[in-house]
Amino acid sequence: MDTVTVTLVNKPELIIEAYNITPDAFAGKSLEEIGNLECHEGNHKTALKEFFTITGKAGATAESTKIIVKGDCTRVKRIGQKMSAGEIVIEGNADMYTGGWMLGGKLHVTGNVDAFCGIQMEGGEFIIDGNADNHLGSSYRGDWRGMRGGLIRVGGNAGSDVGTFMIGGTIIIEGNAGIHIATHAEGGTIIVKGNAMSRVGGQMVKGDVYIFGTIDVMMPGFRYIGDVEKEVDGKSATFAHYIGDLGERHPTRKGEVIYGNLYQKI
Amino acid sequence: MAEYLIKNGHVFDPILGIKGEVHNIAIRDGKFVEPSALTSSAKTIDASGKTVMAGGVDIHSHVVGPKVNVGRLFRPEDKLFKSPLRQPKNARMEMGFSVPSTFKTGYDYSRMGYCFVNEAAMPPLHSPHVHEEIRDTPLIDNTAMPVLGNNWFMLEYLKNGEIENNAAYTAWLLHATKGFAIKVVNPGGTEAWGWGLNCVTINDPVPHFNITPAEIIKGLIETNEYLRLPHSIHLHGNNIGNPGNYTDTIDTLKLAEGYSPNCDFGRDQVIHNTHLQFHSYGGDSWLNFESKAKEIMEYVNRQKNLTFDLGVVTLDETTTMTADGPFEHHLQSLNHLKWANVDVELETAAGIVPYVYGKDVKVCNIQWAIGLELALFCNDPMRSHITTDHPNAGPFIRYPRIIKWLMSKASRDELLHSFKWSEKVIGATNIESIDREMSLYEIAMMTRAGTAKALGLSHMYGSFTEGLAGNVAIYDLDPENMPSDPEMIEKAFGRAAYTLKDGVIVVKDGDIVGDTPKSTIWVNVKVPENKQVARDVSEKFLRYYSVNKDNYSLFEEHLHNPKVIEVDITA
Amino acid sequence: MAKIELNMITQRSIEEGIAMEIGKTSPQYFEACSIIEMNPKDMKKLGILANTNVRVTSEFGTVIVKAVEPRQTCYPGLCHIRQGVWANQIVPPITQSTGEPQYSGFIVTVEPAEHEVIKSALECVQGAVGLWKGVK
Amino acid sequence: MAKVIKDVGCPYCGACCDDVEVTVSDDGKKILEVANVCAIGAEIFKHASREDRVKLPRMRQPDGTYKDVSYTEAIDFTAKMLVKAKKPLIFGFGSTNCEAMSSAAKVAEKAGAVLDNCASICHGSSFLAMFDNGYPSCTLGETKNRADVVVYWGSNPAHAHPRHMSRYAMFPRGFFTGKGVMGRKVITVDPRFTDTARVSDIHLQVKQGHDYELFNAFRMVVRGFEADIPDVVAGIKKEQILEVAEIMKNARFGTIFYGMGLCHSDGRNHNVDEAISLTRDLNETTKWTIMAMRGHYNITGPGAVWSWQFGFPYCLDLTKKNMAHMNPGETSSIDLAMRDEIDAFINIGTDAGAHFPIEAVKHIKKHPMVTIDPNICMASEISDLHIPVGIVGVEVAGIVYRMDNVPIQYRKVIDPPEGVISDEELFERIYQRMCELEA
Repeated sequence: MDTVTVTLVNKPELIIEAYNITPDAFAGKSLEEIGNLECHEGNHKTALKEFFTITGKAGATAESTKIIVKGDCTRVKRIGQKMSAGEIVIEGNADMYTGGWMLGGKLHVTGNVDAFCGIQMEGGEFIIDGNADNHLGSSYRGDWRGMRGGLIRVGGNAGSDVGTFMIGGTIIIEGNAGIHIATHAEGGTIIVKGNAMSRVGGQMVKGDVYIFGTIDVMMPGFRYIGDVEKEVDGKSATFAHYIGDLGERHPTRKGEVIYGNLYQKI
Repeated sequence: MAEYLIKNGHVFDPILGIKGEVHNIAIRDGKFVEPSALTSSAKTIDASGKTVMAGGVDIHSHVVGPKVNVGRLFRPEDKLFKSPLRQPKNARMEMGFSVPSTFKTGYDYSRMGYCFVNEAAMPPLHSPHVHEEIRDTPLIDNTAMPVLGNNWFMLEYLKNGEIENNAAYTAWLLHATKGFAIKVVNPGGTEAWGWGLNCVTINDPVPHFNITPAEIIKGLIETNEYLRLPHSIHLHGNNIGNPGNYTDTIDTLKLAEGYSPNCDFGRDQVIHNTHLQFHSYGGDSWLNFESKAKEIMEYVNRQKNLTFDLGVVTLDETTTMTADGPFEHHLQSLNHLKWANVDVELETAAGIVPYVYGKDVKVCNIQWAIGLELALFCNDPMRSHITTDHPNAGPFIRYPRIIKWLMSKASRDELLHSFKWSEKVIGATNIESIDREMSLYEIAMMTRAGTAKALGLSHMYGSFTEGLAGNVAIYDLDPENMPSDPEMIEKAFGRAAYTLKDGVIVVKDGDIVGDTPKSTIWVNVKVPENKQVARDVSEKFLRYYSVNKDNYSLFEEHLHNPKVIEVDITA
Repeated sequence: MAKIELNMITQRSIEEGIAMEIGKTSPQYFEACSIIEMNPKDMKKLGILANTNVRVTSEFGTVIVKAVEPRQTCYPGLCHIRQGVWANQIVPPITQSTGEPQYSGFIVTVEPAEHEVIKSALECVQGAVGLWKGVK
Repeated sequence: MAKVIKDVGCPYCGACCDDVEVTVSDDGKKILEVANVCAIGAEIFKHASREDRVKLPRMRQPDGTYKDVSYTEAIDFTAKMLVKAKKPLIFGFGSTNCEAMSSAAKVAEKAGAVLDNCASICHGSSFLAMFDNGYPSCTLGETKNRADVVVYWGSNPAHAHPRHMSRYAMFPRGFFTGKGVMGRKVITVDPRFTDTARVSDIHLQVKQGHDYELFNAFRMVVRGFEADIPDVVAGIKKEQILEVAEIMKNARFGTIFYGMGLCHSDGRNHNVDEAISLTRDLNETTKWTIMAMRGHYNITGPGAVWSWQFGFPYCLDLTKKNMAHMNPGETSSIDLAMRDEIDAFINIGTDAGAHFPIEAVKHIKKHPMVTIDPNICMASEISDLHIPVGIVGVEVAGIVYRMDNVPIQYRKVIDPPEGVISDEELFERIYQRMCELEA
């Protein structure tokens, strides 16, 4: 695998939309060509080289391209957007839409990310060592097809609206999560190792949510049906098992109604 | 204004009976003239080896107005990564796929060689909105049809058999809304939807109003012919979209028997049945759902006073929208997607639901086949018009694809056999056994000559007849050397080599290159003074409407570039 | 000194609406909007009578307003400042990624501030952006 | 002779009363009397005739004071600001006509700006909910003619839409509702005992911020799971939930009118979303509709105009110039301000100075700021430039959209002060000036 290192050296006045920092866009290109890839600062259309120094070498394909992003990218949006293969390591923070619409490959952020990261992800692995803000692994506005596949793992906390309209894949949050987890979900798995606030599983049709800590306010639409032993993210524990949201519509399979599952560790 | 001589093109004009022979077309002052009338300053467009037709005329499309706009508003995902980037010569950006922005609507139609679109449904209360959107839809002339099939005035007049009063009211409404024709959607059923109910057959009584859909339809035909309107009633019948509805459709069409057109605009029909595909279903559930296109067309072919448009399902992700409120409610209970509904006081309703016509879904494939079968079974393409009931069965930008399917059995078969359930689809339809391939001449009937005639607008559009608007579409297709690859047909109709609107080149090589003002066409009928109707209107506004009467009628300043068609029935 | 935590909402009222149309620098607007409505039980807890100035502080700011008995009853624990200049001195600009600030449902502390003066609308806004030049 | 102008639309709230009667002086310059109008609307009409109206643009001087300048200078300043900025924000539009919204959109598209309206801090949550769950609604006349049950949830028309109850929802006698208020059940859900609750049949004093759970409880009951709901949800006892659910289920036609109580509290759009879900559920067995109590008389307008022009109702990021992008939370005014993502600001037909959280105002003020408004407001008093314009609905005619998306054609009743131009003309001239600057 060949590695390209992009380092943010000129900070933008506003923000940068760096939708071309992906293995897909870099693959098969020279450093000069990569530097000339388009990016935007507001209505100022420019090239990556205005902000970044670029060193190393890109692979012939996305699969064989690794990108290391250095410098403070707290105000750099859309890194890894739509990436299909290869690898990106962001050493530090990144802004909105990091890993948005990700299809495959591996994306690792050692710091924090802002809102809308990993939205409508379809595949691959997205690791955030720090915190993630709102709408992690959520859907774009209006789309009923949220996250479909892949894995998102957050080392710290997540904001509100984790996995809205999720239909597949897994989100694991080592810390706490904000309100609205798995709202409108029709599949997928969300694991919160810390505490949840309220509105867990509201309007949920299908899917699994695991909460290891507390839930501030339980949705009235969930019914306790018993305790179960489950292995979750490599560890076994006993959980109180709830089904719901009973107030929402539910499909049937072979004559049996399918509900969303909420497991709270006892 | 520039003069043009379009030289050496293969011209298709069903009105003039020109079937691809090489002719020269001349335009001066925005209108067609004899080539001899051109001055020496005329510019020449070389159309040799190309197909030349009059500008396209769309008889039924939902492009402007409140429910279209809800469709835009509530589907941001219809724009995400789906909008084309703005082209350099465009005045404005173009947004959306299934429900495009007004600018994209105008540009896209123009790229396909169309110059006129009839907005399929205008809720009268919302007419200022419709006219605002018309203003912002470039390059295509528009008409808009006020919906009348569930209007409280109409229900009461027709219940009492008061055709004259209903006609006076209709004339008032056309004037108030600057409307064009009488649109009927699920007659009675949409009023019933005010209570969450429906009228499924033409004999189901409308709650409270004591009238049946059959009586409404007959009454509106009589009203229409009494008023001598350019277009016939434009009907979306009861029980749309349900398995087995073809019998209801035939029952509905039979209501036209015994009526003949009464107007000076040259149409032959008294009912235009829109998006007939959605009304041609057999079976009694989605499991044994099948095509009844053949049965429907056996009836339609025998009747001379009917026209229809297809409403071909294009197998896209799209947005359904109709004044058939109960149908959209039914649809959301099937696909569980977001559902918008707008009931309009005293008048109508509307529902909007996104819909994914899946390529691997048997029912959708059968729907696709039915739309094409209707065209292929029809004896007279002048009466059969290409539409997708945009955006209901698919976006209008798929017309070129439909033309490809109609002109090429190979392209139909290729798609048919690629379906996951192709055997089942073949079993439930007739499409595989149909060999017919339509000609460019027939396509010209189905997209301009026939539509203009049915609309009663053949004095303005659809032909190269002298004096008509200088609207021309030149397609990069050589009739003497048609491409072996059907994809080339779709490409040619999708990106016109030239589109001229009122004698101005607005599209060249498939790109927007120019601009010219567009018009709003409406019908003003002079009827005998009717004091009772005037009183009824005042009273209903006072008691039941939520707006005042004098704010309801469109203010003159909100009507843009009007062209009025005057009809005087008092003479 | 007593200090209580309340849940704050900031909404429209007809007095605010009328005053706004008269003008935001008018005495009517000042009267209508520089007040906090709270349950008498909470006033009692705070050890104040109605029509006493109080300091209201959120995570994002602080403002002096006059405590009044609500025209529209708040249950104990809930308080209301009419939407506008004074409310917005303390409204959290937190949007939960929706674009909408937390105008309703944020925790404030309320403490008596009998001797402090309520700023005018202009002072509140111009003061915040360094344009306030004092009373002309 | 004074003359009376009838059928005048009121430029205050989203109820868009169009039956106002205005008596104007002989010369057509002064408003003498106004009838059929609420206390707030009356103020607007009165205001127009006031002597202290600003009649010329005012430019901030280095010493902090304002100096009158010509419209040409003001337009030049604004156009230059837009041309220079990388990400200007044009915000407001609650109080102007659709014609102005359209011409402002043309300016924003040319400038590569962000275009946003007051919904961003008001009913934006409703848009987000509509995106996710739709909007089964109706026009107000439907409620008037059919509704036997009306719910005001987190809305307070007695204060915010003073004639809403009498014109459309609670009191009027319609075609199927001849008994008026006697035939209607009115339910108010609000954490406060509001003046609306006072005139309602039932008041549910929901615990602030817990509407979502209460909607969920109602949905449980509607779906037959009443046994599963707790004894108290969001501060409301189960018996009362069952009682109200029964009324809702048995309604022949119901409308839920909801307001800021849902949009401004925790969960924002999700509260509205669940309200829409409840409405959908009720439509399985009877007829229910839902409607946002939109605030300003034409705040529905920009949502309509920009949807047909761009496909999005608000928070339009037009910076790419070749396509529009929208994502509230990112492209919304408050978030842009707080993240320092914008470098110029135009306040038009609103008062961001008074209605934004002050923290957001501080961020915005780091960059050039222009206020376009007929009156002195908080935004005008902190701007670099204040451009006065005619008052729409009083001095300028045009189309506005009522809260139910019904277009209402507003009339002009008097002339604006001499020399004062309309919003529409102003934006057209800014556009022309930008074209000149870029040529």
